[in-house]
Amino acid sequence: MIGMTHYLVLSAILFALSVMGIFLNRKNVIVVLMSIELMLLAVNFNFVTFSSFLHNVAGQIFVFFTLTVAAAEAAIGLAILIILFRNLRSINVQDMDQLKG
Amino acid sequence: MDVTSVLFYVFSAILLISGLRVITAKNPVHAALFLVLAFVNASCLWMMLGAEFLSLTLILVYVGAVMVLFLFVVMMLDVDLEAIRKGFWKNFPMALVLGVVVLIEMLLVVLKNPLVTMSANSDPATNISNSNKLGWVLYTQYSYPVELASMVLLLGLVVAVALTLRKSEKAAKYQNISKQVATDSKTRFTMIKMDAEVEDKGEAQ
Amino acid sequence: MMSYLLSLTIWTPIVFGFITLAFNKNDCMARYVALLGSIIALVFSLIVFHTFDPQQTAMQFSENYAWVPSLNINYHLAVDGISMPFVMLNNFITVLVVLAGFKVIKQKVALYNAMFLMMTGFISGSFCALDAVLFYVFFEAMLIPMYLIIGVWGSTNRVYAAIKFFLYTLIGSLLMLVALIYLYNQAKGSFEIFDYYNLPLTMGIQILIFIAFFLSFAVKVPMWPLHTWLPDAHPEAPTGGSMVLAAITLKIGGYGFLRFILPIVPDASRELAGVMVALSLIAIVYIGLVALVQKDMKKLVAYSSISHMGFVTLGCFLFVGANLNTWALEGAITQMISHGFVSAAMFFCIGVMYDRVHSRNIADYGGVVNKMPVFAAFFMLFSMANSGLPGTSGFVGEFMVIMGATQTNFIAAILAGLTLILGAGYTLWMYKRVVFGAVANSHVAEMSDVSKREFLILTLLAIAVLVMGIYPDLFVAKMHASVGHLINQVAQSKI
Amino acid sequence: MTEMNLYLTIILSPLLASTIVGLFGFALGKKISHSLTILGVLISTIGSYCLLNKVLNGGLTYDGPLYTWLTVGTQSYSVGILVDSLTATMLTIVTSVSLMVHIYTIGYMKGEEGYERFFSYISLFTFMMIMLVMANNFIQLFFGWEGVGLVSYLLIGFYFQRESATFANLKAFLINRIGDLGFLLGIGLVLAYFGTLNYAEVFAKLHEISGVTFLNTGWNAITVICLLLFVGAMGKSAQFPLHVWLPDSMEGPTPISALIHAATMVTAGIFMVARLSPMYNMSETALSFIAIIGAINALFLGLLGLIQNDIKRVVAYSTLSQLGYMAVALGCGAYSVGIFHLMTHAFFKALLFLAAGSVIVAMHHEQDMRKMGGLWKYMPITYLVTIIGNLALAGIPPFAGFFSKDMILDAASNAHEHHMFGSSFVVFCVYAAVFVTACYSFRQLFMTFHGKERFREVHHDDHGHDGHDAHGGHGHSEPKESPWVITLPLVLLAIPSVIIGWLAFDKFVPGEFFNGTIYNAQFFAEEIAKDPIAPLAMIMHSLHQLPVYLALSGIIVAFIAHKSPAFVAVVKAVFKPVIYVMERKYFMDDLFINIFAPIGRALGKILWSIGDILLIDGLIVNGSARVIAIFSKIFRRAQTGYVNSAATYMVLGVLILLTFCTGLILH
Repeated sequence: MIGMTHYLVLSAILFALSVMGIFLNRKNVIVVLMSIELMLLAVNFNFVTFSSFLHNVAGQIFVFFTLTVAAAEAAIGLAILIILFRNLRSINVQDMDQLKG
Repeated sequence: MDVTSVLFYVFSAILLISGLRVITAKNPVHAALFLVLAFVNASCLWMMLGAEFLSLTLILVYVGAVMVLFLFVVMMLDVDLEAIRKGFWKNFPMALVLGVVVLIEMLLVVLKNPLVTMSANSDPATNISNSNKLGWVLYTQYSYPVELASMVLLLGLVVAVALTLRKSEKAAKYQNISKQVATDSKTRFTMIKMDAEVEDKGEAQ
Repeated sequence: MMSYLLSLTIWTPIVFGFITLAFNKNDCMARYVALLGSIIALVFSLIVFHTFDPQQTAMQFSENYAWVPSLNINYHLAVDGISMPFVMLNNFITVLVVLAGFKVIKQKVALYNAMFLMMTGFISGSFCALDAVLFYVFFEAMLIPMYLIIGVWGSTNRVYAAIKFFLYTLIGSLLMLVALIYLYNQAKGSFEIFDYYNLPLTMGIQILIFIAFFLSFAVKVPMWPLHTWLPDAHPEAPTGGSMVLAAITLKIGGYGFLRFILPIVPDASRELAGVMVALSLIAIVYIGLVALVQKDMKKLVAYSSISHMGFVTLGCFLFVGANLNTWALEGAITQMISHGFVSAAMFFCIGVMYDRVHSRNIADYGGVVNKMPVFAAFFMLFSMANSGLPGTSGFVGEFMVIMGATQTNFIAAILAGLTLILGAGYTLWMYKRVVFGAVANSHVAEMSDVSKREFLILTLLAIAVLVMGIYPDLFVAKMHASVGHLINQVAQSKI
Repeated sequence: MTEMNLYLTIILSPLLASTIVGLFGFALGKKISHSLTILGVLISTIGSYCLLNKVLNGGLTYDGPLYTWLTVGTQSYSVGILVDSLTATMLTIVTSVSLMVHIYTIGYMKGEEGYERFFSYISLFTFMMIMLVMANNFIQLFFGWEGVGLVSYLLIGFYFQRESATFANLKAFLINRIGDLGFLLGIGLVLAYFGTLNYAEVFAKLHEISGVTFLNTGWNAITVICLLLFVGAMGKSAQFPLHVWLPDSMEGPTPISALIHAATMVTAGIFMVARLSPMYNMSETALSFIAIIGAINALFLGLLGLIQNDIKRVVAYSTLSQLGYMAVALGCGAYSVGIFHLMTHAFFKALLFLAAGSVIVAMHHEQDMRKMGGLWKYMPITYLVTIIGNLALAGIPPFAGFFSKDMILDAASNAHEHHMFGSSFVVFCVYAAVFVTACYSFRQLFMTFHGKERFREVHHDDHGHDGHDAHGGHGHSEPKESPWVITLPLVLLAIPSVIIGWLAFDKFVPGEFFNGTIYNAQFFAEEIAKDPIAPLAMIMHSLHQLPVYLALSGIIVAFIAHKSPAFVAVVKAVFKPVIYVMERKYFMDDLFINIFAPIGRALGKILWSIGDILLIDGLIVNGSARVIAIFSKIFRRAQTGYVNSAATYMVLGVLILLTFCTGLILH
């Protein structure tokens, strides 16, 4: 029988993968963004799992809002990426050091 | 091992493999496509959990909109792939360690938590569909947050346009609708008087 | 209308400030709109002054509305005999400041006038507020216009001065916020200042609260050794900025001592009165000596302001047993009002000369009287007022505080009395070097006497200075009831 | 209330005139300006005489408030009027001398810049002096006190282009302020001990306070109050060591030297002590102190008059010496005699100053006596009045000065008989000063009016000594007698200089006139009551007494010195070190100018540069800013600006949080 633990372990593995993704692709902003999406997915997974097993609809509502914000975030993030590329001719994270102290 | 278990393991295996490929793919386009695959599998798993509305939304929003956006951007930008892949293996050990540590800790939490070991019990009101339930709650209890969420989306839309719009630059091409509409015959057709051209034979060649 | 009088006084200049901003293309209109706004506000405050009932100890013209109900913050305004004269002084000075900037300020005219009008509103607000949060909001809000005034229209070193001014005052007031929140919790969720008056507090807590309030208000006053922002801010500020800074913003510090420190923590005040008296005396003597050697006129007057404000803090902390001394306390308030007129006048006089020669150095002047006899006469009057000549307002406050001091602490009286010599010394020595003598250089030779506008401002100030010197009871009589009430309040131990 | 109207007229008419002329003088012109102010003072003078008449014959007294100046707590402090015999006397003196000076000024200041301003000032001065005299409380007294100081400041600096004038007026004001500090503290103590500032109320409470000690010092409170108040008087009445401003104040135009620095303002301190005589009577220490200070003034500052060459400075030092006499009279408890001398001195000293001014005008603003001489035939009237003035000053009977001075000598001897502390010194000084006074006053007379006509010698190097270059060209013209506006006041002042002593003797010396106003000390009052003396008898009596012969010998010595330069040379050689000390004015000027003032400035510089700039601003304010900057310099290294380092930190943060959660759950 597939229980709650299975789902939670799955999302944990997914989360760990996406953390690794951020560190592996230090230079590629796009993949970093994708890893973040993956991370969000893992988190949403937890919400849905709990909601389903504990019969509380609030968890799914939360996912609903997370999806909304994630969509908006992706749109804006990519827009920023485009401007960045336009100005720097690169999406190399290493080139973005304007905030260096 | 029943069907649900089999389905669960299949979907989750594909999910994890595609997730792994997302972070290891050489080409960002491939990564994006694997991400799509991951999302589709996740959506299937959610369906199994009984969250039909969200699983469909995930496909519609992520696969249909966000990932397409990603693909567009990836393909539009002229990215030097080799430069981007540099340092991948250098970072690998650290990433592995971090990932494993995160995983172990999370598993510790998940597996040792008494709440988690609770088994699923059946829904007392199964005859109400998931979408129905969500709809009720969303438009009564959470109506203000829903409005707010819509504002966030609108903001995302406007900002994305505002950020990337290049009206001032010469190279950008755009339509001036009012100017197009306001034309009449005079502006469309202008008679120009020219001197007849005479071929200069001496300079031909 | 009477029940909204204080709100009108506070908000008229602020609203007019925004209206003025709308005229940022039309300098002339901006000036006249600002003048109109300041005059209307002055009229309101004069009505307050006139209809104020000096017999009553209770607060008058009260307005109380809920502002943030969940935190029990109220929009609560009212005045008593201690705060009311300052509201009037504030609006009076603003009219003069707007007039003073009429021809002189040529850049960003609308913004300049708007800043002053808004500041006036904020300052009036902090004098009228009886809700601690409302007070704090007004108290902090007035930093912003002043910061901009120094930072935008100041002279060469303006940025340093503006930042120093801002940080100094801000750091002080943050501790006050902590104290207010503590009191809020102690008073079971009330920001009403009067609720704090009857709050029992242990000595240790009282001393901590005292220190928090002290840092906030002592920076404003400013008391030695928290005074060094003032001699930097004044020379950099434009004439109007200096006038407001010296005439009004410093008074908020003194007012804070009277409204917050003394009644809320009376036992700590008694305990630390010796320290406060010592600091005040240091301010009077030490700063007097420092003023003597200044080469920059504005710095000199800035130091003289610190020295004069030393009388205020001295007057606030002269205890006989548990009781404050009436002479000293009323003297402190009188000294604040008087200093408002005199310091504004001194800074305006320096501004008049600066507009002609563009220098604040004493050494660049000499023999001004030959070219500006009318101005020299006014300047003489104000210099004499600054050195505390009887018959001018400068005398009354100092006299009352010294009288109070002789009754309580004779050594303090002697040291405070040294200001008779030092004050006359630095003021008249400057006057001698600047005004007397033969025409010193070609710049002075080109100076022209005061214009009609300047004459009007000088005349108004001169009338204020003389009226207050010859008939101080006009102001002092309004405060007896409130001061007596305050003294009774402070006399009760809260431990 | 016709009397009230009279008082107000006396007070306000000079103020009104002064205000109008001060504000609109430029528009009114010279003629209207001086007419207006003279009219104002004339009204005041007539009023004063009416008042004197009423007081003399009707026994009028008044003590009441005008308006409430200030209320503190429940008590109110009013501006008020006190009218009694002392007020009436002082008023008469002040307004008459002021009137004379007003008229005189028309001639003296003719053609000067700031003519209207000058008239406005002296009218204002008259007002302030009237306020001082008519005050019925200490605050108003202090108002008048500082007010006359202000006008004195303005008038000493009248020639504001001259560095020496602006220096002198600053010095005068500041040194007066030292005195005022004492005065103010004295007022404070009066308030603290008596709870009121009204004279009458204070006097009524005197006996309650008489035994109180001051703080824990064991001193008598009243002594402390009296001494502090007298410190104020020392400043205003130029008593040693606060006298240094008076000689320098001669930088002002001569009319004001006569009015302010001889006849009226400088006597304010004397007036004040006399006014407070009931209080001073309770403190023998204070009286002794006053007498000793007065004696020092009388002799030692008089001595300085012997070596001056500036005609006005001679008179100035004689003023210091005479003020000393007045103080001695006060110190010996003979307040009425002090006031008597104040009055005679006001007339003859104003006369001497104005006569000196007349000479100065004739010499085209030359003040150095070494450049005068032989003027008697050119200026007969001036010469004559100067002789009268000097005879009065020297105390030769039957001139006014004789009576008052002789009574002071008597009072001093009387005090000596009653073993007052320091009285032997006082007696010695006042007797010696008689000789000195006669000597310097006649030296001045001889140098100015007799001998060679030295003004005919050319002194090109001294042109524009005064800033009056316009007159430089007339250096050789014959000196002429001054116009009538100058000589008329001289003559009018000469008359009282001769007769006032005789006339007023009865009123002042037994002191019945001052009953209820001035209370002479017990021992002096008894002495006077024991054998009352008439003026004529006094003259007869004096002929076989020491003082007259001292004065005569002083005149003779001055004559010898005038005739034989060799004698002067011998004296100079013998007393060389003494004369050096005297030329440096006993180093008192150096004390103030070269020691106190630089110490003040140096202290200010040190406190400013070390205290303010280095310690507070440098160390604490900017120091804390610098410490923060140092820390931020270290911490900014963590701020690489790369997204992934931010991500690393974030993940590390998540890890820590997770570990924490894990620990919590595993527990």
